[in-house]
Amino acid sequence: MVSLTHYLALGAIVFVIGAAGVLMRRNAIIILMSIELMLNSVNITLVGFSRQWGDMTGQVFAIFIITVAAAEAAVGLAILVSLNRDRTALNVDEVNLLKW
Amino acid sequence: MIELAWLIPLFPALGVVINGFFGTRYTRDNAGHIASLMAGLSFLVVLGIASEMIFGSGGTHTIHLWDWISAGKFSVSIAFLIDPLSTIMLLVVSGVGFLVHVYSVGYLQGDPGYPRFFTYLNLFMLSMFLLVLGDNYLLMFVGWEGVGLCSYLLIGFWYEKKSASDAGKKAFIVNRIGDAGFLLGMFMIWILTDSLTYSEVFQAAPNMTAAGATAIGLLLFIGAAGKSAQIPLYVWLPDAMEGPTPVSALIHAATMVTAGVYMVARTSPIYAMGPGALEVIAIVGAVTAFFAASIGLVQNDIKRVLAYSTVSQLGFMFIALGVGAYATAIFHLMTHAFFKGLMFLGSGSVIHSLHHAPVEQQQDMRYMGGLKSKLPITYWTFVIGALAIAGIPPLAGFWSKDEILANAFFTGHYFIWGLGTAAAFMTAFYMFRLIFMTFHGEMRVDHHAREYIHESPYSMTVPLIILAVLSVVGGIIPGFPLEGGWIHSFLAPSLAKGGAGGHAASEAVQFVRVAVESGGGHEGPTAIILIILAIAIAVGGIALAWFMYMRNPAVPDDLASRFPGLHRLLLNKYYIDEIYEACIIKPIYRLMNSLWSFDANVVDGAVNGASLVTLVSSRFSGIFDLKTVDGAVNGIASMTKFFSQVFKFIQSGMVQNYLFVMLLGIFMMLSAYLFR
Amino acid sequence: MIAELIAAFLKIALVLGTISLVVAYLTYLERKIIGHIQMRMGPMRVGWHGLLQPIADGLKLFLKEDIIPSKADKIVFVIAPIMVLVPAFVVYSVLPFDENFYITQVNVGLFLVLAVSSLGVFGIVMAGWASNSKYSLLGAFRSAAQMLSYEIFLGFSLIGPLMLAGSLNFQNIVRAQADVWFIFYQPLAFIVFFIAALAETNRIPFDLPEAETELVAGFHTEYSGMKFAFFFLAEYANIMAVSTVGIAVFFGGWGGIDAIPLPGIVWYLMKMAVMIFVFIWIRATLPRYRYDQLMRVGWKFMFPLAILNIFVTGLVKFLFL
Amino acid sequence: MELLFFYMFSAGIIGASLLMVTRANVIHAALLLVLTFFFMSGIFILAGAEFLAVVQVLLYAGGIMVLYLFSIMLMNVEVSVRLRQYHRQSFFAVAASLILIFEVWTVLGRGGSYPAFKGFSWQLGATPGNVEALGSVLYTKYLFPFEVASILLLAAMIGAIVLAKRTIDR
Repeated sequence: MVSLTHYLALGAIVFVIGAAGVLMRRNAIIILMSIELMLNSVNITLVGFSRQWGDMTGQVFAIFIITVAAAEAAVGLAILVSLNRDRTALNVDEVNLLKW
Repeated sequence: MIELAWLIPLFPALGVVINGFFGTRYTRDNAGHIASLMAGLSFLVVLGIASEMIFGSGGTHTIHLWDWISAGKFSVSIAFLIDPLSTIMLLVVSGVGFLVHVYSVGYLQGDPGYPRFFTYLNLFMLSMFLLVLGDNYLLMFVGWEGVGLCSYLLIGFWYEKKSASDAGKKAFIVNRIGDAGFLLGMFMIWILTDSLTYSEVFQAAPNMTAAGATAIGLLLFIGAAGKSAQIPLYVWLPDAMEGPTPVSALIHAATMVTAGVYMVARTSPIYAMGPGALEVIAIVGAVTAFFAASIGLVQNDIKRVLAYSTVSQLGFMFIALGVGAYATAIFHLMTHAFFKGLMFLGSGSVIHSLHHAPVEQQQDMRYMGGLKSKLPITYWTFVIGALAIAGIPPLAGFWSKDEILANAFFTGHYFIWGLGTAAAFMTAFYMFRLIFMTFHGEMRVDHHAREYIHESPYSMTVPLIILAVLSVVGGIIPGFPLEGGWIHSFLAPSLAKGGAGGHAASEAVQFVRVAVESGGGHEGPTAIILIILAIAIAVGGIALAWFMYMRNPAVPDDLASRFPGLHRLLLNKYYIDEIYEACIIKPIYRLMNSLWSFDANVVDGAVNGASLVTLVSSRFSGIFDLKTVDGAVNGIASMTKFFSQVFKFIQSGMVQNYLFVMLLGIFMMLSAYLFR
Repeated sequence: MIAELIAAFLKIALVLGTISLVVAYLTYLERKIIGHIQMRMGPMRVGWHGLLQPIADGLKLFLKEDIIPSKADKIVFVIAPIMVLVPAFVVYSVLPFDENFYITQVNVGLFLVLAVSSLGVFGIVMAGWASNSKYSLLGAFRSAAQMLSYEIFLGFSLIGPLMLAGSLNFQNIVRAQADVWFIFYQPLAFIVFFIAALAETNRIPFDLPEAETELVAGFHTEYSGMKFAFFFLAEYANIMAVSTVGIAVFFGGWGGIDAIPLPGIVWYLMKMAVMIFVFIWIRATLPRYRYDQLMRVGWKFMFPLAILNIFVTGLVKFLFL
Repeated sequence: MELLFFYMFSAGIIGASLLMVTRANVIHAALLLVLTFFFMSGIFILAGAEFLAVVQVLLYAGGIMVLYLFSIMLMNVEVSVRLRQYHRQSFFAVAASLILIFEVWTVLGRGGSYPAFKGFSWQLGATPGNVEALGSVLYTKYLFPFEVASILLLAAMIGAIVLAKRTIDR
């Protein structure tokens, strides 16, 4: 029998995989995709809770998360495309003007 | 009518939308008319509400519009509070605001940023209404930040002028310091009372500890000091005179700078629980009143004299708050809005008439003089304003200012009373020095500009006349008899009763009223003597100004030769400035230059703030407190240096490092959960 | 349990087998019809009137050398045709063929069809990219943009009928048309649907991803042998699937005229034949759109139309039903 | 049966996402991410969220990932394949991640037993659909967030256009 713990554990594992991807990759696109993965892991937990309590709220918020992910992907990719114009590779650790 | 309160901020919002989006293309030349119409409509609504409040039932009304934030226990709604206090504030804001709108139509005619100006002005009205109307601290904070933003935008309205944009930035940064205090105070309120809505907070206020209430009071006062230009955060206000003059009248004299006074008065139930904070407010207010007035004595820029006068008068209001006489503070706020708005608009009229003089001479009183015959309406209204601020009965200033001093005296704050009285004397002196230098004597205006001097158009003089009338009757109608006027009973439901300061004040009020009405009593003669002394001081200040600048213009020089030390001190102000520049500011700039590369975000704000503070305070305070400023500046610099040394390692600029730290944070939180 | 499983497998096998067979003969049909429209005979050599032509073609493709370009991304190159074919077949799992003849019923049937058919674009994009050829890549780009855009109109056009039926389940949608077909209520939706369907299946006049004359067959330029056959199989399977959706949503599915008592499946096949004939007819008649025209038609014409249709349907339903 | 499918899908998700995170070729990573999304939609179906499962395929796989592929193809992928792939802090990141997983695991283990699922049946084709329930909640209780989400999408759209548009020099 699948229990809530299964969903939560799966969500946590996927989240951490995504987080590790964000933290260790240099390629900006893969980082963006890892973020998508993290967002999706939240969806898993939300759906798990939704099922646990027989309440639609979790699924509603999963839909909102997908919306946000779409927005994030659009803007993120737009930034990358414009970054790509003056750099050969999209390595995040070369984009370090955030200091000073 | 009261339930229509939501219309008040709606009209300016409409104006912002119209002028903001369509201003440059469609409403260009009519932007002023649209904005004035919106301000006027708001004023009409306010009038309706006020008449209902004053002649009708009064009381406290909450107009709940919608829930804004609702998260667990924390809930804030967009709701408007109409009570006597906000009614008075609404009247002042919308009334003076409307007049300034009308005035600006004439004053800014032909400016390239004409629609932009009115967009900002309407935005300011919107924010100020939110500030005054909000029924909780968060909404007030929204308005508070809004007026701060508008102040910044309007000071820097002529942004192509470096000094104007710098002044705007300075105002913004200094205000941020105060806002941080306000925010912290708000957090404290939430922690202690679980609410930000006034009614709930004040219900819980009597259960606060004195320490908690004092902490809240002091934090909120930091915010109030920033917005209302009190020591040590007053430095932005004189520079704010770089903005257009109507802005100075509306924002930096009549309304926005009094937001701090309003906030303290609004929070009076909390202050009543923390009398320590009130003492601090009273002392800061008195020192500010004295300090600013003394600076005002030597200024030559017409608007700067008024600016220091504003700082000084705000100090008076804080004295009143500090001694627990909240109603008197609001009363003075109102009368001050009338006469200071009048004088700013009058000075605007003078500057407007000197349109063709060289830029650096337009505001300099040494290049004016003899304008009385050319600008009769401006002159006479200005004189009324000056008499009002000097405290000549029966004009407005007398009633409110005298109540403040009497309250200070009878609550036992003799030192504060002394400072206030000295400040009042100086006020009378420098105001009439201003009048004599500007309107009397021989004309020193540039020859080319002379033929262009003319009285301003009706859209500018009519507001002056209206404000002059208000300056005459604005004190006696709500304020007579002294200490027992109508305004006190009207405001009473909104303000704290009891508590340490409040209690003392109300006793004093009783006392003075007895003194006035019976003309005697146990210590009755003291009250009468105080009143007579106040009048004498005002007359004395005027007379001294007349003696030094009209009767015997040689006296200043004579004095200078007789007291060479004092003379040099006053005259060599700029020489001292240069010493400061060389000794403190230059090394600091060098230090900062080596530091700024580490962390502009942290250092830059602090450095500019610190160096600006140094710069400005050095300009006028060298006479007063060389050592204090020196220590503080070096302290700030070394503190910044220390922190930037620490923080520069954190700022690697790589997103992933930041994210990693974030992950570590999650890790720690989970660990805390695991091992708790 | 086991009996159910066997029945399910039988159904799946039947449907897939039929589709594969029909697809083979669809190519023949297309060539024949176009030939006759263009006043020629079409394939005539293999068998009577070329009837065995598809089998010969299939045999040829099957025996042909399977070339993978040396610079291609091998894995993606191999997966791509499968990625095209699988969604095309998965769609059939929820399509209605008769009252009681379907593989499965899903609550979100219509939605599932849209979702799965949108995956076809992956295969095309993968094929285009993996071939490492500029024609293929250009074809893939065009296809991605085109299919993403027209998928939206396709979905939007189906919302109107959906609101009338009140269900996403195909069986229910068809049952809701027992009296009147939705084509009569929703002509606008059908027009949008049909145009979008043409674009979704990369048919003329929207065959820009392939565009033999400019892109040398576009995304499948580098493919040969069975992989090439997969693309074709998928294309025709898609045409049939989209026709089935159209029939189910607008033409009453298996329902027919009461006066003529034919089994539902026959009605369905008849409608299908008409739909496919129209597809081929259009191919023989219309020229290809230019890329910018394609986008303009989509976003400036079809999209507002679809929205308008939804709005009007909602209004009418709210006011009168 | 349900448990079996759950483990299958979970293994798929974890395997595919691990591969995705480690690929040098961005296209492969994107395709693996699509695969992950498929498995996730399988998980959603198991949890009775069929609408969400379809949305996952339609929007994520069919929409967002195509956008990704599209953008990747516009950029120069070959260059980045030959570069160093991992950030200098990788080791710490992985170590922290592992510890984090361990911690989550412990927390979950402590969580104890939950009450039985109130859940909805996950049989396909069951008549009272999950779509109606979702819709009725989405368009009543969460109408405002829904509208805000649409505004967010609009803002993102405009932002993306502004960002990605080439500035035309006049």
